[in-house]
Amino acid sequence: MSNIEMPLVLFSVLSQTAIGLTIMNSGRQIAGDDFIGEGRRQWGIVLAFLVTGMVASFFHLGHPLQAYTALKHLSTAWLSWELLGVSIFLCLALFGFFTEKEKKSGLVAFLTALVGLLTLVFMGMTYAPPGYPALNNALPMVFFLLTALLLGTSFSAWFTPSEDRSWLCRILTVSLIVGLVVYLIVPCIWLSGGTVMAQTAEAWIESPLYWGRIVIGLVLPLLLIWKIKDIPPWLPLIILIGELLGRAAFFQETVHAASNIGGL
Amino acid sequence: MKKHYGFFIDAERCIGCFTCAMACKNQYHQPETVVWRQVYPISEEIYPYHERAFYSLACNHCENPTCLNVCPVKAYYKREDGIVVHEQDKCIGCGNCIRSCPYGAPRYNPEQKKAEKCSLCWQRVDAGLKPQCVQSCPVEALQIVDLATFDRPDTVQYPPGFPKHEKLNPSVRFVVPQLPKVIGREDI
Amino acid sequence: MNDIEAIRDFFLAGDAGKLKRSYQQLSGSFEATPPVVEDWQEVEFAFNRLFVGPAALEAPPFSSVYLDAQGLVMGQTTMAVRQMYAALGLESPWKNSLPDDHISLELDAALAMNHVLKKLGHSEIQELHARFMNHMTRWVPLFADRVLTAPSRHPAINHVVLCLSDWLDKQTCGLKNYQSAREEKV
Amino acid sequence: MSTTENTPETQAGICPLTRRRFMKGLLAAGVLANLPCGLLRPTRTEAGEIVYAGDYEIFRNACPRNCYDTCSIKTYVKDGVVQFIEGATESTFTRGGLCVKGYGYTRRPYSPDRIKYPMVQEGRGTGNWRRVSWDEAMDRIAKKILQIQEKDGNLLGLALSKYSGNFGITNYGIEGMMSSLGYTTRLTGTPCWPAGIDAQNFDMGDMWCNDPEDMVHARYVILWGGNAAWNSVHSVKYVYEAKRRGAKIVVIDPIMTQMAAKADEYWQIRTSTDGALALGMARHILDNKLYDRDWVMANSVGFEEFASYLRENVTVEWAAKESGVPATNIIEMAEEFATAKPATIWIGYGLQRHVNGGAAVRAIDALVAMTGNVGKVGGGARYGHLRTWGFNYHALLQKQPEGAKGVPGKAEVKGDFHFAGGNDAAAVSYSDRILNINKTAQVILDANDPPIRMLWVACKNPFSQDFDRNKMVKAFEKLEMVVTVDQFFNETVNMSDIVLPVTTLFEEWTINASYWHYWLSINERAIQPMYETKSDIQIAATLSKKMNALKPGSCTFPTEIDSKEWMTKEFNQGIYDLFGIKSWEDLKKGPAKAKMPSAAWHDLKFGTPSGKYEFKSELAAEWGNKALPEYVAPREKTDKYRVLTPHTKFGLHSQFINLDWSEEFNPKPFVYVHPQLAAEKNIKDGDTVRVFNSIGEVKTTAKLSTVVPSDAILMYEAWFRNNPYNVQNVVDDTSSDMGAYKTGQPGVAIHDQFADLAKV
Repeated sequence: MSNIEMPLVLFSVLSQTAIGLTIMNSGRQIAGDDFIGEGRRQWGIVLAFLVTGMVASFFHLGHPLQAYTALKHLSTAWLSWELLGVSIFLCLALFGFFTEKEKKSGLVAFLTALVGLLTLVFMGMTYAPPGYPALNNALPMVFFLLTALLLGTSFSAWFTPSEDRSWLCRILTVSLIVGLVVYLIVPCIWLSGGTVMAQTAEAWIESPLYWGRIVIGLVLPLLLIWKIKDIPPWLPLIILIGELLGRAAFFQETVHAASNIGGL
Repeated sequence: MKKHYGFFIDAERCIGCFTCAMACKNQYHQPETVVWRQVYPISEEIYPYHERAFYSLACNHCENPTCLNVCPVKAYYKREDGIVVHEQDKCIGCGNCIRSCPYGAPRYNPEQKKAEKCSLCWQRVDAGLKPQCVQSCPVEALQIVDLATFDRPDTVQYPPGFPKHEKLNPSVRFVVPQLPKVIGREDI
Repeated sequence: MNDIEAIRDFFLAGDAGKLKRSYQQLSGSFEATPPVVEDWQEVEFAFNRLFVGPAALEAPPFSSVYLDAQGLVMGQTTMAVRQMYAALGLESPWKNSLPDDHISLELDAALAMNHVLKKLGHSEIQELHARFMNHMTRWVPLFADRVLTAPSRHPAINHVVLCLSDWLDKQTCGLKNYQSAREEKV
Repeated sequence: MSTTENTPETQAGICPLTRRRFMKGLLAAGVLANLPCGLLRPTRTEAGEIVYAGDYEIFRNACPRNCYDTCSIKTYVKDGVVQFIEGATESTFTRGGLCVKGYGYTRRPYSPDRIKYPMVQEGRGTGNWRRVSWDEAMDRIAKKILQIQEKDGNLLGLALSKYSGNFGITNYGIEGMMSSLGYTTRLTGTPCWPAGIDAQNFDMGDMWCNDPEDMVHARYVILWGGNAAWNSVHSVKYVYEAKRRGAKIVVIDPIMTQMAAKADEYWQIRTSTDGALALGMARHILDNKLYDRDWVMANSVGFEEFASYLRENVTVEWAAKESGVPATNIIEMAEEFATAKPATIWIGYGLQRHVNGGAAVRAIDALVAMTGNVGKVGGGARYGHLRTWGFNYHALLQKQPEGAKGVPGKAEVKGDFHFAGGNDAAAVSYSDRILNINKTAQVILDANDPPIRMLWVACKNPFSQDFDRNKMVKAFEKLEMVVTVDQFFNETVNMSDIVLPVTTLFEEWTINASYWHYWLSINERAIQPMYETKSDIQIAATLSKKMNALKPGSCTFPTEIDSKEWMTKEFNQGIYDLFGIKSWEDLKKGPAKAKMPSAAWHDLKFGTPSGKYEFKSELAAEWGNKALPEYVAPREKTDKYRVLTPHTKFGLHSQFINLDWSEEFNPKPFVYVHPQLAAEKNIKDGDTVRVFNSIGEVKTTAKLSTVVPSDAILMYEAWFRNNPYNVQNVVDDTSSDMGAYKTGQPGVAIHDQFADLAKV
């Protein structure tokens, strides 16, 4: 059992939402999707998620004013890369926000999305430390990609006219099913791993946060989409709540290797 | 060969008395909940008698320290002699090293809002003294050794109950505890 | 008599009589009206449970308990406070037997600093004073909080602690002015 | 030394300012002349800048607790404050280390919870304390003493309860203080080791053990009924060294102790049957003629009688049945032990805390003696010794005031650490009233002529350490005044009328010797006493001053003393010669070791009436025991399960466990239950359980553990500052079989206790 790390929960989920949204945006711009006038608003929402997340992340630090020094260790520390990635992403998003008026800016969106995607990779590496055997692998990256995908697609619906949402619905449905499978299978795999992995699995399975994330973040949205056949504006918020619960479980319920020193 | 300090933990000699852990507190006066050295009982799956065998562990001063690698502000450095030092004035308290180290060596200091860990008493070592934990051990179960020349054949790097992380290559060597022959009571 | 002297003497009082005397010397320049005390013996018992003993103290009157990671006396904070006194050319008459960072000694030092400030307006004293007040503002609120919420809290003692907080607020107001002035200069 | 960059200044929120920066200006302006501060004073000297790194003053201290190891301490002081401590490297016994308890010492003087001033409680247990001056405290105490004298015509109504909280030599000034007041009531004896002391005195004429450092020469080591790995950590290295050199190490104990885990063999014995096991081995050795016939012939008396007893009453099978140890193992060990030369047995204090404990020690002594291992390097029946305690006892030996009355006739005050001397026998017509420390509650309740009106408690926490706590509550109700001298508030202080603050080891001068190893240390005053604390002898002097002011001649204790001078008064030429030092000042350079042969009884001149080892002791018979080391049956069960309450590694009786650092590693107490017993009682790990018997109950958390036998419950004795846990709630004051001869009172059967348990 670790700390719930609320600042990190908010930071990671919200920044991943921003990245997901940007990727969707970029994809659609490249695909020539036509949503003049929505672009700037979309940059604004991306910035809102990102800035809220980044502000939250400061509360995680013992000494937030020295946060900038975290860029110092690019040679080995993924956290430095994560900060660099998020910072560039922020700059590009700001640029996008201020430059995109009437005209679409496909290149900026593409670049931002690319940086965002890389940042997801850096994040995945940062949160896969040896201290947590259950996470010392590609799983964090998978989780983060899923978060970006789920929230990116669902929030995209805000900027998509209802008649154009059917393909979004399809992507989201598939993502939710993939997410559900991943999140249900992962603890089962952990159960057959070492002691600390198994302990992590048990902690997750016993956690209301985990089941909250499954039900609120995955099952409920699936049922709703199946029923409504659309992504109503409030649906992304439900998925967001699910993601936040899931991330809280990620930080709080994952068992640290040191808790089992002396045990097999 | 280059000097590389590490701890030699003779769990066969160790009596789990916690003297080393307390000697560390006596030297550095860490605040409540911050312990640089902890004495971990070995579970009954490994040693069948409850709380009768122990590993006394602090920082393992790994050859490839994950704390150093993941620290975004370069608050860690590894000395020529292998000692991994945490410089607290650089630390911003991000907790990344604490999350990262599988041996639980860095601890969060709630007063300073920074991490800290065993320094292998490098100031004492530089002054020709033993680290305080080593000096305090009443049964000579804990020693500082130079791994470049250490060659006791009966030692292991990863005894059962000690997380195996070959990438980190912790600078510790162990002798595992033996069981006595137990003559149990006939009447119960 | 200066109010702060009364507060200082209150926290050093050894018995009910001395508690009463220093309490009555509070001038009333503070906003709150002092509660009327019927039984000074009761105040004394509460005072001892909070600040003296013999049982574990409910609100130790030493800054180190609040500021040192260790939570005990004669550590880094006590020594730093001792250094501050030394900078003024002062030392505690109970050096190494009563921790230098006892609230009464700190108030005494504050009195000395205020006096010198008034006489000289010496800038270096001003700096020392600012730092000392900064130190006090770091622990006195914690101390006051412990007193006000302690199981043995007493209205009269609460009043003195509130007066102390009041005084410290006023001091730090001046301090803020000084600091902003200093920043401007820089 | 600190590796952190956490400077004191940032910690306190202030920055260092060098004083000379403005001292000159201030002085020139004349401002310092009339500062309004009423407390702080101008510094006396223009001292240099305070240096924060390095530069320690080093003082010599010694751990004064009731412990085998009595570690010699080096104390590092800066700015008049203890910074950290280490063991003295000069001692080959401690080799620069202390123990888990000792390293917590730096917490003691500077805990904000320390008792700081003399205080008076208005109503015991009310928590209504008034701070008083030493003068007022002494006035109340002295007046009470004079009132008792007035009322009873003597001071037998004043009783002293003191034991092992501080074994410093000058701390015997507490007993001295009592003598200087008159004839008083003394709670004497020892709860610790008396049955074994008598046993060894009956057998050999004294308690004397080999130097523990010579254990390395043993070829066979039995640690019997003692857990050295927790209670004498520095001795363990000698056991290891013996093992490395080829010796076999055997531990015999009802509990699978830490020491047992480090042995070659561990024998789980049925509690209180040690005598049977030893006698069974003796019988086999006898039958197979493996005993040392020459040694026995030359150096002992009564061996033939002992042999007949064995032949007629003891068989290996019987011993196996009694002890639970299989006969084949008894035979094997008997043969190995008898043929290994030298072989030694370390007799722990646990095995003699029984109604048959003294008899068991005698049986084990006999085993060592018959194999010719007494008087040999690397051999011996090791129990303890006081051979290095030949001090002057200047603080102890005080004369009663003229005209003082007490119990008519001469009665010798005895005790394990009570050293004879003092009064000229012919001149004495009165004595102290001697009562049993091991029945403190009962004797207070029973004493009526006169009743005990006033109790002085020092170096002791009766509510935590004396037996049958519930009875103690009743006993205290009978007392008119209780004065407790202590460092921390505990239940005894809570039940006192007056508490007096006492110094820690860093704040006083004294001398410390060990009852186990051969080293001697002085204890310097490393720091000034904090607050208004005084050492025990200073308290005695302060009381004497008041007594004499109120009634001249009522107390013979000096009214002014210098504690350093008093320490030096304890030395004599004998001590200097024994330790090979010219003066006590040599000890400032480090501890010294007695220049004694390492083998006890090396000259085979025993202190018994016959001058030989006495298998048959008439003295033992005189004191109500069997003349031969015969087997005595264990105490009948009084409840379902045996309760064992031995020492924890984190504390020494009621001390150390209350310190915050100690709580870091040992936050709360447990009751240890074998999984099988737990299953029967439906108890799971972590459940709260109640251990109860006819005298009381203890509630605490269960830990399931296979180290405990399934017919016993294990709880470690301890005093936690925030937990009412107290094992004395279920330990009664039943006496052990021996102790009265040398320590004045029989011991107490601490481990012959029984209780039931249930899940709460």
